[in-house]
Amino acid sequence: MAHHRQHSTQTTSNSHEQFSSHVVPASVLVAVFAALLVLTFLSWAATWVDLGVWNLWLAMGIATVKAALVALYFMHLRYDPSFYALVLAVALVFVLLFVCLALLDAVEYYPDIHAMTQG
Amino acid sequence: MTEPSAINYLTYPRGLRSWLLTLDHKRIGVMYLASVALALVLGLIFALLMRTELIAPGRTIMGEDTYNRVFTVHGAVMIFLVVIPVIPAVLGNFCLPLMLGAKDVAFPRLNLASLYLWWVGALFFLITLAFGGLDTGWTFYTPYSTTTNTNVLAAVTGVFILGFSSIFTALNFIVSIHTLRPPGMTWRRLPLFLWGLYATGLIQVLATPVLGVTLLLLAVERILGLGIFDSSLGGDPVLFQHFFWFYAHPAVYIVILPGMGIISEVIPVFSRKPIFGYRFIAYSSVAIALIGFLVWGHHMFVAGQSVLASTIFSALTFAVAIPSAVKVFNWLATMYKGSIELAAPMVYALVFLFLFGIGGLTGLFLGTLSVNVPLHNTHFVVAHFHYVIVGGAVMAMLAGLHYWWPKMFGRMYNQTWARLSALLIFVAFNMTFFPLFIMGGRGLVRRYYDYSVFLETNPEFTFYNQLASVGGYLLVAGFVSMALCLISSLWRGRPAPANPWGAPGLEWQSSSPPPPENPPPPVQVGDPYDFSEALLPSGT
Amino acid sequence: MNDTENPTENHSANSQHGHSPFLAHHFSSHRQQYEAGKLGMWIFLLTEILLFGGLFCAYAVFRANRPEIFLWAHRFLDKPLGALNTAVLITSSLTMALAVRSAQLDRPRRSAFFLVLTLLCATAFLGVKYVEYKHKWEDGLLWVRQFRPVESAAVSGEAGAADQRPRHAGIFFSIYFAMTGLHAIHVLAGMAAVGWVLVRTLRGHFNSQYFGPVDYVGLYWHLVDLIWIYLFPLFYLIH
Amino acid sequence: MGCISTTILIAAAVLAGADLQRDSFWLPPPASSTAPVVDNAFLLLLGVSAFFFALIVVLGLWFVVRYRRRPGQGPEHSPSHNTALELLWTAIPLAIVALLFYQGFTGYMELRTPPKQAYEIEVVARKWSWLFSYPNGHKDENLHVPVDRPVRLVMRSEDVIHGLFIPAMRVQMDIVPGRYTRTWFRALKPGEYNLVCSQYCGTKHFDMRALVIVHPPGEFENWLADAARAAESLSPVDRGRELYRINGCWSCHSIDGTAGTGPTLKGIFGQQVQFQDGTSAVVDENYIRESILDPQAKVVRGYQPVMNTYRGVLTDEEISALIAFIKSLQ
Repeated sequence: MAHHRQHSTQTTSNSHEQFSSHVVPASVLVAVFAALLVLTFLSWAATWVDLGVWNLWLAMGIATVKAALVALYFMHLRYDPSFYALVLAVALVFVLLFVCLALLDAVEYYPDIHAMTQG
Repeated sequence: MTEPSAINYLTYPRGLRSWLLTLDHKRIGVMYLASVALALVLGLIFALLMRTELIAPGRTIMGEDTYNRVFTVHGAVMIFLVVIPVIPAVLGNFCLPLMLGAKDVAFPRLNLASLYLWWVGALFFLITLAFGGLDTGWTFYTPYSTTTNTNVLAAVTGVFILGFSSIFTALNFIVSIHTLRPPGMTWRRLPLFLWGLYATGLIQVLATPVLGVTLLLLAVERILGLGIFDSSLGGDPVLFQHFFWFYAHPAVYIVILPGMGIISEVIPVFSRKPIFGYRFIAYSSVAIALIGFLVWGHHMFVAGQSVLASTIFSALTFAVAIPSAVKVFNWLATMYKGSIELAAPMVYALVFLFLFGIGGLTGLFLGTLSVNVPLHNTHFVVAHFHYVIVGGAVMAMLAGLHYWWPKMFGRMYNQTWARLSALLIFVAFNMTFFPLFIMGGRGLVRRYYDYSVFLETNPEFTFYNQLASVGGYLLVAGFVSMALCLISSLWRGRPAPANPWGAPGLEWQSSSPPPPENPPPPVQVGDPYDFSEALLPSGT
Repeated sequence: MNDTENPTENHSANSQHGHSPFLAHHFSSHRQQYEAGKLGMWIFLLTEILLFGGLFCAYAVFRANRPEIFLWAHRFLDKPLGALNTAVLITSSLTMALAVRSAQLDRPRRSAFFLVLTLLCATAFLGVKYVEYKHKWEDGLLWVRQFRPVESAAVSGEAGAADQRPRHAGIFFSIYFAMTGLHAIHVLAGMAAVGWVLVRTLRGHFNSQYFGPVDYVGLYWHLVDLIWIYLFPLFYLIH
Repeated sequence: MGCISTTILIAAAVLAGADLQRDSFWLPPPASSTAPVVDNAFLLLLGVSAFFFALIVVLGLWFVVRYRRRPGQGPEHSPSHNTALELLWTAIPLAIVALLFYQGFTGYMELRTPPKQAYEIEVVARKWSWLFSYPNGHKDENLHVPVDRPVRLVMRSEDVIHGLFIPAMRVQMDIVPGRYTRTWFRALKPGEYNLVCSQYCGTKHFDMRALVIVHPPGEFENWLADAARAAESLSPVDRGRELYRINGCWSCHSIDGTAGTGPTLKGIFGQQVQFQDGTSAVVDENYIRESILDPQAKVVRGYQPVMNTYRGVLTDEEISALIAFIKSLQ
């Protein structure tokens, strides 16, 4: 594949450019780590109190805060072009649509399943 | 006219090894073309077997279990091996970097891996055929697919692997379009075929993983008894259908969107007029891709889906019909006051317009809640999706293949022969599939080995089926004629000039066939639909 | 948005590094190559999210329709071990982020050190997972067809658990094994990827201009962590 | 163009209101009270589709001829976009599909909402036959209904997904294992109609058929009472033959010696049979009983283990009758 080694002038001139990437300070990473551990403990502690259905939503809320921390700092989204965040958001929106529409239907027709398992 | 340049991507470097290890998107496209064509032959053989069985009521040439395997394999091969990859992997691979002005796709090795995965997937289909066959229908509905003793595991593995192949191609295209555009190639100047591929890529990366997890669960269900889709273990078979159609409905748009992109390239060039309403066509592709995810439940109106969900899905289904309809109007408006040349690609574009018109309009019947009830699972559905997939996507593919053939292989084919083949395909296609609308409306259920049950009230079904079977033979004859016309051009065709159609697109600026290394993009990228420069073909 | 930037715009070309052997021919600059790779990785992560999305959907449907199964069955999961694994995975995410940081700062040895730590955490995670799976196996708490809980599996102090067992209770363990199993496979794949960049780091392939693979593997690793962050409360912390 | 499509819509609506009792070309003759709801929407769609298809074809062909390429003559000048026009041809289809959706939605609600006082019949679908149970306990392999009275079907499946489809009634609903699904119809005319399986279910999917027998006014009750009484007064062998028929045993086990999905029952009693695992046994009362209750336990060599258990479906007394019937097939 000799031709793969050839480069046009334009390429050669550009390939020597320096590009600097953003480096997250170590202190930020450690702080995020600490916050994640605290939140993990908090979500466990939350099961000691009875909040009814809110237990689930509280647990999901804490998980979402943790996920956001991981995405923003460990995964760089806070410093990167917002397009990557858009990719992530699209993924989450489509999962949510899938879950919600399927759930909506399953809950609607569940009585027909229930009637048979009881009968 | 000179011979095609001696050093081009087809001739240099030489040797089988240089092909099998190539990272050149053009070669990968050509290898995909050959591979998909072989799979198409396999799928057509099964189609002919099916049509022959149905030529008379009762047993004709095979038993009912064989028939069930034949229609399953026909569907699975055609969907997963042929129509899902055909346009992106063949024409997309060949054209995308050239039209973009890039040296290659963003990840050439991933691109080659995609082809190899396609081969492995195809191998698993052959294994399925050799060991036990498959009789679930291409939809793999549980609990039938978890209880049948045919080789579901091999088939599911094959489809799973093909999913990776599909994702790799799509990922490559999306990243290439984002990051490899040369100066001046703005989103507003992106050729509409690339917009189509971009929208298709979005669907492929969003939907295919859900198919993957569905098949994984199905496989584990069969091996271990996971029970998620098995009602006897507390699972839910309707949930499987939600999972399956979350992929399989958007998959229809994977098939049709790049086809619409091709039509948006062909019609302007052969009308010598800029595309009418570029922005609408471009954005509507993405709109169709995204809204297309919200309509999967229209496959389940009588499947036990709740009335509430069905109503929501029906409304969204009608919403997604609008952008497709408007695209058709935009194509017609592009032809208006043009200077239309009926070359073979344009003939196929017209065939697309008519057949896809019927396919799209009959989709409205099936999306209408009440009308869906007696039409669901009948031959009406079979006719509808063949009009969309064959009449739409495959005709667009043929338009594109005839359009870019001179660029791909450096030869002109015989126009008269190509146009007559298109005409034969058009007539035969309608002969094959239009009777299915009538029989379906009158109640003929799909996947029926024998229609004797209906003959008492509908004696004319025998005639319709004979019509369809003869049409099927003619349709295959049309495909063969089309293929012979193209293949014979490789030896007997006139060498193609760089730009035989006088098209303004970037891909026509390189020689035909292009050199191994794509030419650098021009200093200033122009409008891909600018015909003002009078780019009439020099030698024709 | 990076995609509207002009990737091939001329930057001042002061060639101090010479031509890098890791710049593929079809890219015109390291930045273009890095951004292409990164976008590719993000789109791959999107497919991973959708893959798990299917399982989250199954979870949601069964939890909504059969809450009693989840309430009954989650008690058989070991909360302390789950929390420990969460902490282990978060730690591995930290070390992975630090490995990327060191690579960006031209410190390959330190980067390799953090990658090794990441691998150790991953191994610890799988070790804990093994212990948990082994208990389930011994107690017969398996997916629905193999679901045959032994008498002693009744959690101490929760006498009568077996009597109140809801119909099809094994479906909880079907979903549990499907989701944690698929996640564990991703941990294994992640370990292979981390091992691969570790080898390349030791060979001196990476520097401040070319560290993309470390970064991409890092993104993948964080996603695996991110999914576990949801799995932990969904299975272990049901109330 | 707007006024053209309005005209077409009105024309379609008039067409739809026409006499639907005739055998139309596209749909079978309607036989239920809800059929016109479906058929009206169908004809409306047909009108709309025919109009738009004609529009595409006429414009496409006309442009090809009118604006064909002529030597030395380029395209005429025309705009490359026109926002007002594009909005217009977005709005018109939008209005049309909104109307279609509404039409479909109201019809569907009618199809899915059985009247309260409907007569209820239980339906069991299995590979590859139907069983209909009436309120008095009578079971039959065909669906007998009274004319002009709403009938509600409560359906369940014993194996895979099936679909109950009566084309003439415009009734179709999948039957999903593990749950009930329901549908209803009110037959308008006495007669016999096809009832078929519409969801692919394997080997004999195409043959999984029953008849809908619509009885004239007053005759349904008599038929039902007679049928129930007749079943009670049968000898064990005849009772077994009846059970063989209504439980669909015939779809796999013939009584004339031909092999089907399962072995024939003719002369099987007292025979030595080989099993898949290499063992063999003589077919006696115990073996038949076991094969009905636990079909996978001993599968005759050369056949697939595909039969469902009839535990909970057949009573002890019914199994004895079946055994008596099988004994008689020498």
